Amino acid sequence: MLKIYYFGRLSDRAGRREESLALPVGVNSVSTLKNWLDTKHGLGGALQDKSVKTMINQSLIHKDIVLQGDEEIGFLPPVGGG
Amino acid sequence: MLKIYYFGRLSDRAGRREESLALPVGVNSVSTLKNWLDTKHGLGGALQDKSVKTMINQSLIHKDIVLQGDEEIGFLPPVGGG
Amino acid sequence: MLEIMDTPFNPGERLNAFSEKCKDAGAIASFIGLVRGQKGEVSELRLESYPGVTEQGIEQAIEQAKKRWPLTTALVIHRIGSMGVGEPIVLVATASKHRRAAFESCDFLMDYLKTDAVFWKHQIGPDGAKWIEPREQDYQDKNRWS
Amino acid sequence: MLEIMDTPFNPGERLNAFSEKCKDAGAIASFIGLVRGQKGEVSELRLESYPGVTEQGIEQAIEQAKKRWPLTTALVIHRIGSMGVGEPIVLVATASKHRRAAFESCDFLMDYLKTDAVFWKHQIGPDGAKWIEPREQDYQDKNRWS
Repeated sequence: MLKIYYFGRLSDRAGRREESLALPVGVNSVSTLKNWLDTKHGLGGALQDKSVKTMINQSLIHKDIVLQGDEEIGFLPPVGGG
Repeated sequence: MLKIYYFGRLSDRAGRREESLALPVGVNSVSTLKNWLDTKHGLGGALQDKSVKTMINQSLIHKDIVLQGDEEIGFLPPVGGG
Repeated sequence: MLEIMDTPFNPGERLNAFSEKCKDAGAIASFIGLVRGQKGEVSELRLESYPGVTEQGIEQAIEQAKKRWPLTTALVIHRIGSMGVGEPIVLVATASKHRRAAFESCDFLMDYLKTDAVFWKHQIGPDGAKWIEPREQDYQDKNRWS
Repeated sequence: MLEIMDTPFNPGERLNAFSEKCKDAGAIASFIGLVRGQKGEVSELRLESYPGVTEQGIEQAIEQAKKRWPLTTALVIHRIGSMGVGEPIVLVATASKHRRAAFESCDFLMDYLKTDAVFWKHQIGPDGAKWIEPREQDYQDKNRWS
């Protein structure tokens, strides 16, 4: 199962903070997963926004990556604390 | 009466932290007072050192000044706290 | 030293405990961030983290600070969860023999926390809720160190 | 706010009290100076002031800081008299809406205190007593602001 986390404003957009799902048919990479989630939750391209970073198993990725189906995936809009 | 304060290392040198005295005969200015105190306490020119500042009635002076005989005089070696 | 907590903390007590541990340092710089906002404008701030990722990032920033300045030690305490106006969000404290090193490393860690630390801020007021992201000034402050 | 005292003070409690008064500031920078010294090398530090003159000078520095940065308020607590190793000598705290202003004004006030504040430091150790004057680095730090 994929474990997906939506942080910050993305959780408002997706209507959830997390979800678990099996790799959908036709989805084999981060880019195809983003498109699939965009359609499923009606995200209006929010995951494609340049400011949104993707983490696979808690590491930032800088290019598209093939998915096995058991990853933890985090979608991170701009961060900031303090 | 003059009220004289010796601060920091000058108090070690003068063997006192303060003293009161009437304007000595022949002393009518800060410069003549410094010479007089130097002789009296054997200060070895400590008051003449460039790093020592003089305050008259709690204000720094930048040139020689005539004394009336009722001033508060402070001799201040380099300061620093914190 | 890092602590991320979802309950209020007492900055003065924490700073005293920190001082106790680094008495040979001499110089302790610190920063306290409070939830800001005129009463009525902001009623609540909610901070979210990515457990694991957030801690790792801050620990790395502390290590960077220790490489860059001669620090005895450094402390970051950061709130998550729900906070009211005036409550402490963050305490950063750095200890060194040198005053400059303490000030600069504290400043550096705050710049990291403002722009790169993995938190999201949700501000709730009478007009609804909004997500707060770093200002341009925060990114500029941070670029001073690169 | 300025306090010069010849008895120990609790920096954390003082900082908490200060924070309480400036909740709308958001950013509080502070600095704590402790009597430094390996045990055995320094046994006591004595600080002397020029009552009246010392206070006036620090008050003026606080006023300068307030003109230069948008501060909500500023606090200086400075010890005089006899102190042991590890005891707090000084606490400076500055509060602002802006993090940069808080850090810089705290730094500025510490530089003033180190080189221009009217104090004399007598350090007593096993080899006797000596008067401590500012280091060249302290004067350089101070010149950053002029």
